Amino acid sequence: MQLVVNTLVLAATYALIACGYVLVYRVSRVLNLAHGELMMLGGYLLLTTASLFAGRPLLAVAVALLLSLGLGLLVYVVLMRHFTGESVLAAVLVTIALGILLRGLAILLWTAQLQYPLVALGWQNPALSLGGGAVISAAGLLTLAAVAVVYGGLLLFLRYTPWGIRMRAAGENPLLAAQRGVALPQVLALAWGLATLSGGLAGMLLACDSGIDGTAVIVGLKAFPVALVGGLDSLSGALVGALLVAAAEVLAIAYLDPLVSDVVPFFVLLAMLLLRPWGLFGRREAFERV
Amino acid sequence: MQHRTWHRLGLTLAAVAVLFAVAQAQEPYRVGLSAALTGRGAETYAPVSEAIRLYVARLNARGGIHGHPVELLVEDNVAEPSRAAAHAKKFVSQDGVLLMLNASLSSTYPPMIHEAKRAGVPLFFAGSVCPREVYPPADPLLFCSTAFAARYDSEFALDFIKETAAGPVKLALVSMSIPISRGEVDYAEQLAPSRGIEPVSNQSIPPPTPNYAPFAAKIKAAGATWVYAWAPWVTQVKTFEALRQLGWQGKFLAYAHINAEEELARLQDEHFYVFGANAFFSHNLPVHQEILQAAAQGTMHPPTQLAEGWVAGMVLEAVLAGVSWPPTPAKVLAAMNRVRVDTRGLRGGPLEWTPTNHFRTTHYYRVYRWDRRQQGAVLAKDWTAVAIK
Amino acid sequence: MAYASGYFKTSYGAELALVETRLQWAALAALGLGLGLFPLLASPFALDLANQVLLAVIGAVALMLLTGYAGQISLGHAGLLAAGAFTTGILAEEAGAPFWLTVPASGAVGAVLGLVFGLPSLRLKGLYLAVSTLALHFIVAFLGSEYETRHGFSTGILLDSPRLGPVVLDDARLWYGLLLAVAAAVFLFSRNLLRTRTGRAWIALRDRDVVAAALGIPVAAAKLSAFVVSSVLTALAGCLFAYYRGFVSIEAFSLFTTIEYVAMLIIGGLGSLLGAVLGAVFVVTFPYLIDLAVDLLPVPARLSTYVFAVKYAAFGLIMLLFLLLEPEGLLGIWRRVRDYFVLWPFRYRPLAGRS
Amino acid sequence: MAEGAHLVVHDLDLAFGGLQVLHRVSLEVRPGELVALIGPNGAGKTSVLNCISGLYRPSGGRILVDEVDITGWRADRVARLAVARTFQHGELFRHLTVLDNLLVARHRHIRSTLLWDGLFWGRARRQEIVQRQAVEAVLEFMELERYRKTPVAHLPFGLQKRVGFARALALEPRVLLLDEPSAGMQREEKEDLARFLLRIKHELGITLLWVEHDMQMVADLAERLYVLNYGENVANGPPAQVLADPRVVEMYLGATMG
Repeated sequence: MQLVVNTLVLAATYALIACGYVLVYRVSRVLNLAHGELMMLGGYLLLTTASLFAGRPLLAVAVALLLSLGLGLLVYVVLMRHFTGESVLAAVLVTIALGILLRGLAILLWTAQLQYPLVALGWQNPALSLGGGAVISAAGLLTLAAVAVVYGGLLLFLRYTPWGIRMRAAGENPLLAAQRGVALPQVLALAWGLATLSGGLAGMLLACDSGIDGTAVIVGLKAFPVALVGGLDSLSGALVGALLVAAAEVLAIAYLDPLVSDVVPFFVLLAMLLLRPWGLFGRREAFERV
Repeated sequence: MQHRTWHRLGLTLAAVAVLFAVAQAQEPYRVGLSAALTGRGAETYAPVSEAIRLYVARLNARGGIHGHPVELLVEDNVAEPSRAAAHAKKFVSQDGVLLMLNASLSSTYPPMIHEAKRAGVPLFFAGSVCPREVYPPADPLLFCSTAFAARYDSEFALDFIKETAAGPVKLALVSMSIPISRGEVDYAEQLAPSRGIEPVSNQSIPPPTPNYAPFAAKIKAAGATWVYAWAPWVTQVKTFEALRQLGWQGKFLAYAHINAEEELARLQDEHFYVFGANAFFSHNLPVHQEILQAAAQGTMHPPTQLAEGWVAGMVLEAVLAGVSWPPTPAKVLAAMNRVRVDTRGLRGGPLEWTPTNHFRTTHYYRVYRWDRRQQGAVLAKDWTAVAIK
Repeated sequence: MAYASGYFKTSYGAELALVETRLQWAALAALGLGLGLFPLLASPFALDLANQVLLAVIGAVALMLLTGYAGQISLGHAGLLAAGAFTTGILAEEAGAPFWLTVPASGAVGAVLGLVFGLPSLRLKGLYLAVSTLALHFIVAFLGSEYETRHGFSTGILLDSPRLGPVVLDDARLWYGLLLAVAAAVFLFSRNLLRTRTGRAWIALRDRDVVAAALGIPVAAAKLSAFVVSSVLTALAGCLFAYYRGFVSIEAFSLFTTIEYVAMLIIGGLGSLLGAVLGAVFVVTFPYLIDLAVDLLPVPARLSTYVFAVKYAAFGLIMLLFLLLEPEGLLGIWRRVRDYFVLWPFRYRPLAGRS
Repeated sequence: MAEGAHLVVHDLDLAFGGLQVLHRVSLEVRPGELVALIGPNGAGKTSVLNCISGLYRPSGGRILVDEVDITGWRADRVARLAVARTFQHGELFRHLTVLDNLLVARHRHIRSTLLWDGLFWGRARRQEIVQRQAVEAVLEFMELERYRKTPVAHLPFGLQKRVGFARALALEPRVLLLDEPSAGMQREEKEDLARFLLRIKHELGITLLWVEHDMQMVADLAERLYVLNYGENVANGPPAQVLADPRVVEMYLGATMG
């Protein structure tokens, strides 16, 4: 039972992070390797707003979320905008460089110490009993809820709102979408904003659960295979991928050696990729036309 | 280029030249420090480096040593061996340092040791884990003042657990999956039966892991009554918190890293013990006041984390005080082989190096825990001397 | 070729020459002289930096063959470097193996790993392939860490300086000579591969693998050969790295190392060997250049802690600016400078014939 | 150069995920013959070529080259049996020069190992000279000498298609499959193309299977025609007879009307 809870919480964390990779990749085919850093900044932003709005934790969270969204928009407007239509590799390298810059800035602004936004917010992270001896941390439960809200919201948004439909269109065929009057820059900006928002949220939850420091970046990078298992362009795929990788990891810790828990997800991934090279839910590229 | 720009450039160059000339005239004792100030491990090593810098600044303000200032060259190796190697090369061949200091991850040791040996310049591990080579019989060039003492730490920890626990102990061990941490914890696992302690679980946790619950669940399932962790702080404390979340009621002994004092106050758990060699600031010794004053000059690190680097600074001063002008690396080495530093209460006793022992002749441990009634850290065990042979 | 006007070829053999004009010979001689004199004039620090650059050149050229020419993205580069270094370390530690044995052994291990981890490339493309090579990285890291821990090398395996006959390679100048020779040989070998059957097959499958197959190129074999060649050269670089630094430690080969190498390719200019060299020079020396630049600024001691964070951030910032302002990479700058001198006093060159 | 081979396609079926693209398509090209394959858009002409050259795996039927059953062979193996093809959109290696594009197609003729290639010594070097000579002959044949060192991307479209043609010839094929070589060409370029087709047929004797849209060219040059519609054989025979066939007339009229 505890095993299931642990898997679900880990999967939720991965899914929340992976969602950002998928959002950006879908519309621009760019793999955002600064996503881990943007996620970490979410945690740090919460740390700052928590001390800024001491005593009003909800306001602090709201402001941190807004700042995250703004950060994503800013990244697009200032940087990524210049790389639409350029080689994807160059755009990916830009995100790497951005990541290095952000890591340096984070040390400059917040030092390399392990810090705890939860303390600043004045909240606790109690364990809640689920019966059957299983418990879940409040932050874990919140992560699960956040996944439900973010994924549910995104699916509805993409399906029913005009902006969501534009975003899907841009992802499927940017040229055609542009011809039909979809303003690509705005759609891309929105994608970056939403990706950073969800990543920032993941960073905040992570920071509440176990504090925030530079290693958050590597957690962000670990979620990248998750997005791949599901297929980089599918949100529901990211959910399933997260479950699969988390289950592999938790089972490896429980029944094999914890040492291999870093490696096992990759074996799952390799096996899966060899069976379905385009990811679990990714669209299979049409037959190559010559 | 504009005329004015040239003008300004000329002025800058002149200023640099003047500074250079002044520096030449004062003839400093020059030492080089390669530290992980950014990147992995920065949370541990940046405060150490900062404390050494603050100490040296105070030392120079007091007039330096034998009328000469101490010049501390600091380089950031980002915990990368290649950078550390390049810095070491620069220190010994270009800057002509008398002594090199290392405050970084263990991966930066081999390249620095390599350069130190080639140039015959002593290498002083300050704040980074002591390599085995400083224990007796010591390598002629390697020295260490850091509080950690591999092997001795685990021996002391197991003894402490044995005497604190009333009955039989089921012990879980926790390390981070980096060689240095795993090696120590594996040693503790082998050692435990000889202390009548039953090791029930040995978890080696990858450094970046988003969720410690799966590891904690395994420890809890193994029925551990005690946990001993010897790992970077993150791994120790996150495992502990995950265990408490799962409702585990046992006791936890962790190594007291530089941020242990703040962390005890945050956790407020009476059964979370930390052991180490540095005195907490709650004792408010005169030397602690000194550190607080130095920190007030401006630093981005909490002052309670500066003790480890401060000890290194004291050792550095004591060593250089034994070197007459003009200094050479050989003279420094000779001074290091017979140094005895009064740590003024920061450690349990003096720190002494001998020609065969570059660690310390006697090592002192203290164990702290949080006390709810006093709302502060209290001693679970006062200074315990361990002879290093 | 456009720079060889006025020289007439009289045989196909002459067409195949790499160096064509007297000017090119002169430039090459000057370069050789410069590289030859460098160790006599440079400070030990600069010499060490040069050796680091040469090691990076070998690794970057190897990755360029795979990614820049055969079009296979790899994130396992640090893993392969580590594999070469560990083969060397383990053989030297366990069996006291000499230099002439560890070098081919590292190459062989590289070949096997290249073959095994090239296999997914037969089914996977692009980012999906990147992940399968990422698995290589983690597996090698896991094995290396296991070996270090099990055998008590908690800070890494120390290696003695290698012997080449009566010569002990423990001097930075000797190393400079050796590394320069190896880097030049690797460069030339790669250059030759690229102008013959093997290289043409790689480029063809990078540009359009379906068409390459229709022209009689066995795609699977060509892909695997790219993986094997690149991996062998990378593992050799890892072996040399281990000897040069005198130690092997898994912590020296992080994912960041891989990212640095990928950055070398892109900053230098994808699809060009010269780009790989320029990129290696840039990425290796850049942090030290920032150090130099920042050290020239007067910084109050109180703020000195911040300086290191600023340096770290500056690396990212300058890389960003560079990518924003010079998308063609260093190669683009190099071409522009070269064209400026070739065409001087005219400003523009005719459109066609850029080689 | 070798004589043309005998190409037989028998009852070819091709399906993609439930969609039947080809249904029992049969055709035959005798050695040295120039046969055209025509039909409206989406009739499956290119799919037939893709099946023969091994890019698609047919779901039924057989393909024979000089009695050798090549059904389901990988593309490179088919090419090594001296079956070459051109592509509708050229599909050249844009960053390479014309010369290098042609050299790629010499792959099957080069006997050299990777190691010697890297050393560029002995056989590798001699082989390069031999290949260079062979390619030079093709360049001369296709009148491309003056562009030999021009990167393909810098050439106008018509010339690019001619380079594609030359690249297929550089393979020294016995069967050459041409996928709409005249598409996008100017009148003069088409006349050049017609000349090359006839020279290949008469001077080299290569078997040619030619997918074409330009009915005028087909009527003038092809010896026989096959007509496909909706992935099935509709008619075949000499041009005059086939183009007068009421079914074919209706098909084309219908297609242009619709």
